[in-house]
Amino acid sequence: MAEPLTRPQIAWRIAQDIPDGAYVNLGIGMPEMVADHLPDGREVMLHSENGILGLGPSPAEGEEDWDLINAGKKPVTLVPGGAYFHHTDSFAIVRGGHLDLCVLGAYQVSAHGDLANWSTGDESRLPGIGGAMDLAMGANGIFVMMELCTRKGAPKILENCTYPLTGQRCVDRIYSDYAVIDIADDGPVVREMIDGIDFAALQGKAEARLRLAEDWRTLAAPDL
Amino acid sequence: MAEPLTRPQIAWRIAQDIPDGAYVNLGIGMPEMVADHLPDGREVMLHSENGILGLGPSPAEGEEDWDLINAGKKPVTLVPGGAYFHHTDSFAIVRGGHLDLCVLGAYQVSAHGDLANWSTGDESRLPGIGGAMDLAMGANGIFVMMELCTRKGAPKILENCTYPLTGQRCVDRIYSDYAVIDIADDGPVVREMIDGIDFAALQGKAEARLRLAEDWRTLAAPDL
Amino acid sequence: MIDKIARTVAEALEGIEDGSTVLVSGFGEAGVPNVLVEGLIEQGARDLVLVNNNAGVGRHGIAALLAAGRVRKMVCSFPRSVGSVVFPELYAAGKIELEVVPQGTLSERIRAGGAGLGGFFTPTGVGTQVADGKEVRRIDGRDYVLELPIRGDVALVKGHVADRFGNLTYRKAARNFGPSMAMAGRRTIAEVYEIRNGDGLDPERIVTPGIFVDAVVKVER
Amino acid sequence: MIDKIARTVAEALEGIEDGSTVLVSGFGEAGVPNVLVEGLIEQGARDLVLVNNNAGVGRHGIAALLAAGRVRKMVCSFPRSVGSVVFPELYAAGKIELEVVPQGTLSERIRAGGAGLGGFFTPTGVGTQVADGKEVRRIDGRDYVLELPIRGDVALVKGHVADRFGNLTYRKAARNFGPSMAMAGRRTIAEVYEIRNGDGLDPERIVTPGIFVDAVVKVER
Repeated sequence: MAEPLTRPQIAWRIAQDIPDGAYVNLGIGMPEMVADHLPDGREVMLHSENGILGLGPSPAEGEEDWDLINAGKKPVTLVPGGAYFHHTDSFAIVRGGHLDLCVLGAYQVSAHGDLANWSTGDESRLPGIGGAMDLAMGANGIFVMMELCTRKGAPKILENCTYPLTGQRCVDRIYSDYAVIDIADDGPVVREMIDGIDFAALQGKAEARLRLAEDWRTLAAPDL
Repeated sequence: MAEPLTRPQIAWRIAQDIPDGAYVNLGIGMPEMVADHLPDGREVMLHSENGILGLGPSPAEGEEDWDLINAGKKPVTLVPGGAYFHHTDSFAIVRGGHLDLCVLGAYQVSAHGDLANWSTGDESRLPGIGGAMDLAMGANGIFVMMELCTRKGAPKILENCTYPLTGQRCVDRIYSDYAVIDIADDGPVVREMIDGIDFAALQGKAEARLRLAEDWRTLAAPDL
Repeated sequence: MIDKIARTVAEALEGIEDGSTVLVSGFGEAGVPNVLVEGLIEQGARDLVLVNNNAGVGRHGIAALLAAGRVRKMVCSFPRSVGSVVFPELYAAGKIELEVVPQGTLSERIRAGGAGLGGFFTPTGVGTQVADGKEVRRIDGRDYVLELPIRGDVALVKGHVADRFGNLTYRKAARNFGPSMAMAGRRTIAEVYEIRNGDGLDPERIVTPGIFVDAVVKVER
Repeated sequence: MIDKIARTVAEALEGIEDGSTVLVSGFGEAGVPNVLVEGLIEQGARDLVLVNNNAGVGRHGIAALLAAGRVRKMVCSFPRSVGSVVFPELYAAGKIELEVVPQGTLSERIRAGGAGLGGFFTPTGVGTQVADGKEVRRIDGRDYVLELPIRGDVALVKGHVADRFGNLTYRKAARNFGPSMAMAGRRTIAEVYEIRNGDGLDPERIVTPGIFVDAVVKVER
């Protein structure tokens, strides 16, 4: 039986689906890894909420410019064609539907595409929303990058989210360790699954009822 | 009996009341004349709705730059310290209360400071609002520059405007050919009137009831 | 590779449909993309809703498009500028609709369209005809009118320098409506005087980031 | 003559009153006017409402102001960034109020304050806790939440280069909240690394026009 995809492999898989010329926001954390796997020859403009289009790779050690950080507050570089703008304009880009794609992490996704990724509802924890709600409602396509289940084995694709929502009916597609799943009008549709898992076993990893696309394909990624 | 002030003289009188360092918008037409009479040594930054702060004098003939025009579409220059910005930001300046003063023409002003300056209500005439409504509601101080009566002798300071309004309760002060009149909470108060007119005669030029300030002064301007 | 440079005006304007709402930058004559607007006559789209601060000057540019009978409705703040002749004739003859909007509200509605907002409350127009039929609400002691966003199917803007990424700078007060209209166009096309090759424009000087721009065409001065 | 250059931080901060709402630019550490914020400790104003994207890092700048007990309430989008230690302690101890706002909404509310708007409808937060108790309205087929403006009694921003007119440029992504907060402050004070003498900054490069700025102070890098 094939192993589930690692996080770098999920990032690689997502990167294959980002078209040349796309304007993309990669959420803080796991989704940032997607940038490392964009296929050669594709020019993708990465957006950062704090006011940058054209994020480049991390600077070499000692070359950091702390006025040039990404939304995760890490030093970055700017690619040719990049631009700076102020924060309110940056969110005009987000909310105004100008981003082709946004890749976000998730605690939970519902069968109809609701996203929960900012709070577990734990009142003892300091709340923090950041830009996730704007991105969830604003970008044209929302890709979620996550494992199908929590570390404790609880499914994250649910009939309805139990955690506080980030956005309603916003998720278009989930890229996970076992499968690529579209959120269609009638619920989650499995487009790809890894070799060696059968659909029943996959369904066991989700609470929401999944449907297997007739033309489903094998989910695979190179060793990374 | 002293003559009523000419338009250049009204402009001169207004200019005396514009403090050093003020940010001012001069409405299209008559109010533009105020710029020619600012006392030496006062640095006043003139705003133009189309996206300029720091309007300078008209360029010499042959030096016109048609990308540098004012709200009246006439070629202008830029003074040191001036800036360009886009039109929406320009009206953020207007509406956001950032202008110290705006000088506007008027068809009518009411006793409580309503302003009518964009339409005579003549339905056969092509309507056009321009920036007047934004300026009337946005600038911190609204000075009106006008003659007290129309060319046909009809008073322009009325109990209530009969023409469509530009803004409600927005006028602070009227500079006119016969008098300088504040719009106080309880109605128009004459602060200055020209020599040789008595208050009764002045009242005859307004429909709204005027009040003469105890400390009223003579309105005078140099020959211009 | 990103390359938004169109070789011809016709290529840049391809696909504009009848009935489109077209945002056209400019204030008076400054910043009007005359080449694109006249290209639109050639392109042939009709029944247009045109959004511009004014309504054309003389018989060229916007006035030519109006004269060609392609515009069903004009949305503007001031249609009777000096030298405006075509629009007043059409309007008097009942051949064109007019929506007249306070200038700052026009601009803010366009920005709202580009920024994904559903509407905003503005003090401009309270107590005037402009507020007729609109919601007026007292917020924090002041009255405001609810105004709704304007989006364009197409925005035609005039920049100064561009690069292949669609980044734009503007020149002096010709900037005016360009940046907000570029945001609000579902398809935004810019005419510019210069296209910078190589690494793109100085990222600190860019006024309109390329994400808002779909095509750029170089025109002669 | 216009001269907005303050000789000292103390002079720039004069007159800030207890209970003020203070907007502080910056995203993480980039663009935070640390010298002004620490000057505010010296200045002594208390019972402040502080608006910043985050809630301080380490024990300097915003964190130092918080630790000094001067802030009654924090308005921010994300108070638990890496290195944020002081705010979480105060919050856990019930010593400070928190209003957490989606990042784009925070920024747009500040712009609305500066632009004289009474509020706006945004899609962000529809169907979430953020919309609790707020008006939700369907406009043109989409749901939006009504959000209200934020104005500052004071805005403290970090620019790069300034002139005596108060015109500002920024450096790279340190621009972030500076331009909108500068608009929204009843009194706006900027710290910059350089003051250009003579005729002022290039009018095409100015990001914040001086009309929004009341005082400028030069700080060391």
